[in-house]
Amino acid sequence: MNEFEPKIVAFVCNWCTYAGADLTGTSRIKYATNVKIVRFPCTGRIDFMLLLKAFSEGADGIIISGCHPNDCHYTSGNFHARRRWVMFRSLLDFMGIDVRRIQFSWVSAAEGAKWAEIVNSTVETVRELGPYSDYQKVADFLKTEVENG
Amino acid sequence: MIKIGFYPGCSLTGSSREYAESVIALCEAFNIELKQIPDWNCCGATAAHNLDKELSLALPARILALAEQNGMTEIVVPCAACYNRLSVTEHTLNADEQLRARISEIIEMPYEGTVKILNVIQMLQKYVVNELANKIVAPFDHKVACYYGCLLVRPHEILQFDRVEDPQTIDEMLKLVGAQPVDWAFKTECCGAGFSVSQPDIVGKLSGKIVKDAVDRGAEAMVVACPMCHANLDMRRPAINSYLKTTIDIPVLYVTQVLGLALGISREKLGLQRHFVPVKF
Amino acid sequence: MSRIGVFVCHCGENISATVDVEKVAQAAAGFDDVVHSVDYKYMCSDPGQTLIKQAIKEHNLTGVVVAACSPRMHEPTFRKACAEAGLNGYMCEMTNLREHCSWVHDRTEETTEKAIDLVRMLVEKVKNNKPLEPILVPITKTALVIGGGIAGIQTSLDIANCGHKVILVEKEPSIGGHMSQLSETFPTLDCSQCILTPRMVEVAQHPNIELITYAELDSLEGYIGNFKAKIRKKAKSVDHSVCTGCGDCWGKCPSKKIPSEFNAGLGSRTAIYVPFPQAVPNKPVIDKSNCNYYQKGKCKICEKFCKPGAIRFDQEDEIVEAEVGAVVVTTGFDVVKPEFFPEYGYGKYKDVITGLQFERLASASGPTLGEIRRPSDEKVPEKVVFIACAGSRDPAKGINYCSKICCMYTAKHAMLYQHKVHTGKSFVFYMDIRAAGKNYDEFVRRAIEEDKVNYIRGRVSTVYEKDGKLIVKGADTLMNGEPIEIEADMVVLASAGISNPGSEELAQKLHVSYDRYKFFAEAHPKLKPVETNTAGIFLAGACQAPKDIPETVGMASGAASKVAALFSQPELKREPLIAVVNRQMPPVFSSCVGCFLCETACPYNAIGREEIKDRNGNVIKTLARVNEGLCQGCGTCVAFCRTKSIDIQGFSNEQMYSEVMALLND
Amino acid sequence: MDNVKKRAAELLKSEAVKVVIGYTMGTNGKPRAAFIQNAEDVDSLIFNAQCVQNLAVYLSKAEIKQLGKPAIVAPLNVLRAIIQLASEMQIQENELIVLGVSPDGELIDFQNFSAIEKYLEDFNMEVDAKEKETLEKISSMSLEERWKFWNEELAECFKCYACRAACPMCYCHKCAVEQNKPQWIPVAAHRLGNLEWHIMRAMHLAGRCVNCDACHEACPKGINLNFLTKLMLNDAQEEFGYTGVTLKEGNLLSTFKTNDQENFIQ
Repeated sequence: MNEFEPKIVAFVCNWCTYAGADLTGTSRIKYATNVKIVRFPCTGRIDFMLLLKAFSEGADGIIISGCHPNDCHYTSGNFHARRRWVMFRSLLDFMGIDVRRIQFSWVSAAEGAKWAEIVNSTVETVRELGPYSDYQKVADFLKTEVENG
Repeated sequence: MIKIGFYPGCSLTGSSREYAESVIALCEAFNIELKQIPDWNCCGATAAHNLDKELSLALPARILALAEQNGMTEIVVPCAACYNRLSVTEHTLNADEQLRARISEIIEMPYEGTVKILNVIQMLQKYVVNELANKIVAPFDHKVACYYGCLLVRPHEILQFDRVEDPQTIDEMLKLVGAQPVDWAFKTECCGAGFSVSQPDIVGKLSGKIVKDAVDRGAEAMVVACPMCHANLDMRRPAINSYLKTTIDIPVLYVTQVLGLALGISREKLGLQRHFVPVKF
Repeated sequence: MSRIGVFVCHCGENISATVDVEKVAQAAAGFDDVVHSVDYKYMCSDPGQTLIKQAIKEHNLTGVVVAACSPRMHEPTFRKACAEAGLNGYMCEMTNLREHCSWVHDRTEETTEKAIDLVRMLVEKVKNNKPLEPILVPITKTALVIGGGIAGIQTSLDIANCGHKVILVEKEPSIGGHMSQLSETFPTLDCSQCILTPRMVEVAQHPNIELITYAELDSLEGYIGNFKAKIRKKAKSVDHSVCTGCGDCWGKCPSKKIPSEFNAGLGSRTAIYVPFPQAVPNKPVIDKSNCNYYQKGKCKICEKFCKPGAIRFDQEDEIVEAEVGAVVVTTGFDVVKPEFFPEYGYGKYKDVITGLQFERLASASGPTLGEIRRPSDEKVPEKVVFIACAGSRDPAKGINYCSKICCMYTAKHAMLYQHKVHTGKSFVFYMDIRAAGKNYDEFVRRAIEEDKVNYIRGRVSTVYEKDGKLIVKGADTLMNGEPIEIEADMVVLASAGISNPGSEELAQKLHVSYDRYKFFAEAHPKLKPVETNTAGIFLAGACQAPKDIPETVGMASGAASKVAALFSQPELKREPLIAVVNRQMPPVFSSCVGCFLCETACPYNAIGREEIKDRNGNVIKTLARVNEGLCQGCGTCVAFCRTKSIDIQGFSNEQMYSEVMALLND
Repeated sequence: MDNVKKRAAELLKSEAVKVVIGYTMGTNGKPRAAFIQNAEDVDSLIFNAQCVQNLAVYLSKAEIKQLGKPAIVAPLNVLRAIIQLASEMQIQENELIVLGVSPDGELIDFQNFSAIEKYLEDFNMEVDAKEKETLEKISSMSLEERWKFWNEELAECFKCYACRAACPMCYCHKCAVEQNKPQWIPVAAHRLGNLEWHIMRAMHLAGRCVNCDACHEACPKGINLNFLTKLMLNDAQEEFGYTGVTLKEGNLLSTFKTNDQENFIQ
C-alpha cells in the first residue's frame, strides 16, 4: 500500500509569500509536491469560506501565509486577517474541526528557505494526521445525497 | 499599620548593621512594620552570577518563593546588591516560563513571580514621602553629595528605576528634609566594590576620586543607599587618604540615617556611632 | 461559452527538465472549454508570443492561460501580447510552473501531475475573468510641497521648471531650513548660504511657484491627481503686501532677548523679526508668544515706527484651500533635546553644545561672526572634544539607527576649528567612521592627517565640569580600552538626528505610514524610495531618514521627476484591479446594506458613501462606493463584506472560488 | 409599565410616532410583539420576564418601516441592538423614539443614543457563568467528540432561517447564503450545508452579536446555535478586550491592534 500523500492548498498573498515562494524556486530549494498555491493580492483578501471550500473539496491541510506584521504591501491587510484568523480558528476548533491542519505563517519575499520549511513541515504534520476523512465524509454526504436524488 | 516584607541580606546583619537599624528606626517612626522573610538565605551577590547561572537565579528565587509562601506581596530590600540580584531574577524568570519551572524544581518550591521588590528609596517614596514634611524636627541643613553607585540604577531595562546616567531620587528626597544636594560628577561611578577584599589599593583610587570630587564641590556629607558603597567610602578611608595623599574626613551616611536625623531619631538608634569616619552632625 | 487556450512553456529546459510539458499540454486539451493547448520552448520570446497571438485569432479564444514562470515576472508581457491580438489583456492568466513547480521538485510523475493541477486551476479561474479597462483619473497639475528646506526648494524648482504649478508651504517665517543654518558644507567646504540663497530667491521669483510661509497643512483629502488641501496661514501680524522689509520695526522692538531659533539658541532675536538677514521672504512676522502687546496688552512700538503702516495686530489665522494633484513631503528632521544627555551635561553646562550650534558659531553670519568662541565666557576654546554618535546607534537610548551625517560634519567641525584656532587641539570620539561617498573618506583623512585632529575610537561615558574645565571621560578601544580623561574647554555633541516633532500628526493627516522612529516610510526600501504607500504622495530629504545635502537634493529631484511624470500624462491610467460595489436593478440597487464596516477596514480610506435618490431628491439608500483613485486593490473589504456586495476585479469571488474548486477536483 | 403606556399614548396622540413596537400577550399565553398604532390600544402593552424576543429586529423590516416613525419598548437586549444597529448606520437618532424599560418594567428616558450607550456601560455584555460552563464543557471534549456533538446538533437544522429572521443584526437584504455567484453555501439542508451556514453565521456575528439569544428562542428545533456566537463573544472579550456595543464606527473585525496575539502563526 502506498504511503498517504496529503493534499495541501496554500493561500498566499502576492507580495510577500508568493514572492518568497518564487525565491524558493530561484534558489532551487526542493520541497514536497503536495502543495498547490492560490495567489491572492493580500491575506486580507482571503475569505474564510474559501478555507472551508478547500476542506470540502478534499484538502487534507491548508497553509495561509502573508507578509510579516508591519510589512504588508497594503499596510494593514495582514493585521485584519490575523484578527479574523484568531476568531475563525477558535470557532473551528470549538466545532471539532481539526485546526492542526491549518498552518498560519508569515513568509516574506526574502524567506525562500522558510517557505520550503513551512511546506515540508505542514506536509509532515498532515501526513501524520492522515486523510481528513471526517470532513470529507460530510462533504461526500452531499454527493451521495444528490446522486441518490 | 503598613506591613511590608523585609529582606535584610547578609551585609545588613554584619558590616552594615547600622543601615538595618536606621531602616527599622525610620519605619517605626512612620508606623511601618517590617516583617522579615523567615529562613532567608544569601542572595548570591556578587559571586554567584559569575560562576553558575542556575545557582545565581536559584538563590534569589528561594528568597522570593519564601516571601510568596508567607503571603507577602511586597518586600523591601535595602542592600543595592541584593535588590539588584532579586530584581534580575524576577525579571529573568518572569520572561522564561521553562526556566522558572526549572528553578522551582531546584529550590523545591513553587515560584510565581508575584512579589514586588522595592529598594529603600522606592519604599520611602511610596509610604513616607507624603508625611515627611510634618515630622521634621531638625532640618538637615547641610550640603550633601548623593552617591548612587552602580547597582541601584543599572541595568535600567530591568530595574526601571530613576535616570540611569544622572539619577535624582535621593537628591529630591533629601531636599525635602532641608539638605542641599551638590551638583557633582561621580554619582554613578564605580567605587571598586568588587576589589574591596582582593585589591584594596584599587578601591583607594576609585573611591578616592569619588570622595575628592564630593569634597571639592563643597559637600559636607556623602549619602549612600548601598552597604558596599558605604564600606568602601567609609571603612576604606585610610586607603583613600593614602591615595589622595591628604586627609579627608567627610562622613558617609545612609539615606535612612539622614532622614532619621531630620526626624529627631537618636544617633544610637540610627547606628551613627558605628561609622569609621566620625559623624559629627 | 468560454474558449480557452493553454500555452505551456518549456523555458528552455528550466521547466521541461522536471515537468513533462507535452503531457501537461495534452491533459489541458482535455479540460472543459479548452479549445487549444500547445507547448513551446520559449513562450516569452517573439515567436512564442506570436504563437499566442495567432491562436487567439485562429481559435477565437476568449481566455488564455500561460503556464510558464512567475506572473510577477511576465504577466505584463503576456497581457500585452493578448491585447495586441485583440483579446482584452485581463483575460490572460499565468500559472507558475517554474518557480513553484519545476525548480522546487524532482522529475517525478507527481511533479507533472501538480503542473496539470496548476493549469486546471487557472483555466477555471480565467473562465470567470472579465475584460477590464485601465481606470482613467483626471489630474490637477499642481504640486503641493510641504517644507521649504533644501529638499522642498529643489523639488519645487524642478517641478516648476517642468512647467507645472507648485505651492510651497513652510511653517517658519522663511524658507531655507537647516541648510541655511550651516556654516560650510562637506566635503568641499563651500559656504552653505552662498550656494543656498540664490535658490531661495529663485523660488520666491519663480512664476510657477506660490510660496506660502508661516503656514502649515491643516488637512488633506482626496486621492492621486485630485487632492484637496487646506492650508493654515498663521497670522503674521504684518501685511506683507504693504511691508517693505525696511527693518525699522525690529530695530525698535523692546523684546530683544528671545533665543533665536536660527542661531540654535546661541543668539537672540526680537519679537517682530525676520529669522536671518537673507530670509526669503525678507519681511517680518510678530511672534505673538513673545510680543509685549499680545502678552501684556501694551507696546505697539513697531506700529508707531512702521512708515508704510503694515502692522496688523488684528490679523487672524487664515485657512486657504488648494486643489493639487500630487504632494511632496519635505519636512526635514530635528536633533535630540538636552534631556537626552544627562551624562553629557547638555543643558547643564553652557559649553556643551550640539553640532547645529557649532555650525552657528562657525558661520560668518552667526552670533560670533564666525569666530569659535565658547558660549559661557566667549573665550576661544583651546581644547575641543567632539563626541560622535551622541544618541545614535544607542539602543539604550531608543535610537538604534545611524544618523548618517554626523561622521562627516564632525570631521568638518574639527577641521573648521583647526582652521580658525591654529593653536587649538581637537579630539573626536567615534564608534566607526562612516565616510562612504564621493570624496568623503578623503575628507576625513584630511582632517586626521593634515589638520591633526585626534581621532579616538571609543565612547564617552560622562562629561562633567570641574574648575572651569569640562572633564570628558572616555575610553580608547584601540588602546585596550585605556580610560581617557580630557580637560576640554568646549564639547560638541553630534546629536542624533530625529524625526520632526509634528511628523506623526502630519503622517496621519496624509494617511501615509511612518516607521517606529516616526520618520516617513517609503513605499519600498529599494525600488520606491521616494514614493509613499499612498499614491500621489512622495517624500524627499531627511523626513524619511537622516541624510546629507547631496542625497537630499538627489532625492528631491527624484521626487520631482515622479511628480513630473505623473503630470505629463493627460489622465492617470491605473490598473483596474480594484474593488467595486455591486449594482442591481431598482428597488434593490445593490446588495450592499450600508453598514460601512468596510470603511473602517480599508487601509486607504478608499470607501466612501453614495446616496441613491428618487426623483424628488429624497435619499432612498446609502451604499458604499469605492473611490477608484484611492483603492489599491488589497481586497480586505471583500473578505470582510458579509453580503458579498463588494468584490475585487481580477481576484473576484467567482474567480477565486472557481480556482479553489478546481484545484483538488480529481 | 404604566409610565411606558402613558408615554406611548402621548406619543401616538401627538403623532410624534406612528407606531409603538412593544410586547403584548399572545393567544398561546406567551408574549408576542405588538405594533400599536392607536393611543387607545396602549393598554394591551405588557412587560415581564418572558418578554425575551428582541424587538429591534423589526426596526429594519420593510413592513414595519412603512408604518412610519416608530417608538420601541426597549429592555436591555433591545437597547444593545439599537446601539449596534446605529454603529452600523442602520438607524439614526431622529428616526426612532426609545422607550427604555428597566428589568422591573419602569420607563427609562433616554435623551439620545449616547445616553443609551452610557446606560449600557453598567451592564456587562458577558456570557453568564452557567453558559461559560457549557462552553468550557464543550471545549474540554476531545476533537472527535466535539465534531460528533456539533454534527448531531446541526443535523436537526432544516434551514428554515428562523434564527436569521429573529436576529436584529441579520438585517441584510440579501444574505450571503442566498448569493449564488458563486454559490458559497449549498442550498439544501444537508450536513455540509448546515455546517457551513452555521460557521458563516457565527463569523458574521463575531463582534456584532448582542447576546440576546433570540436566534435560539426562534429555532423550532432548539439547536444550541447561540453557543457559537457566545463563543465568539467570549473570545472577543478574552483576546481583544472587547467590552460590548458602542456607537464607535468600526467593529471587532474591521479594526485591529498591531500587537494582537499571534502565537499560532509560524
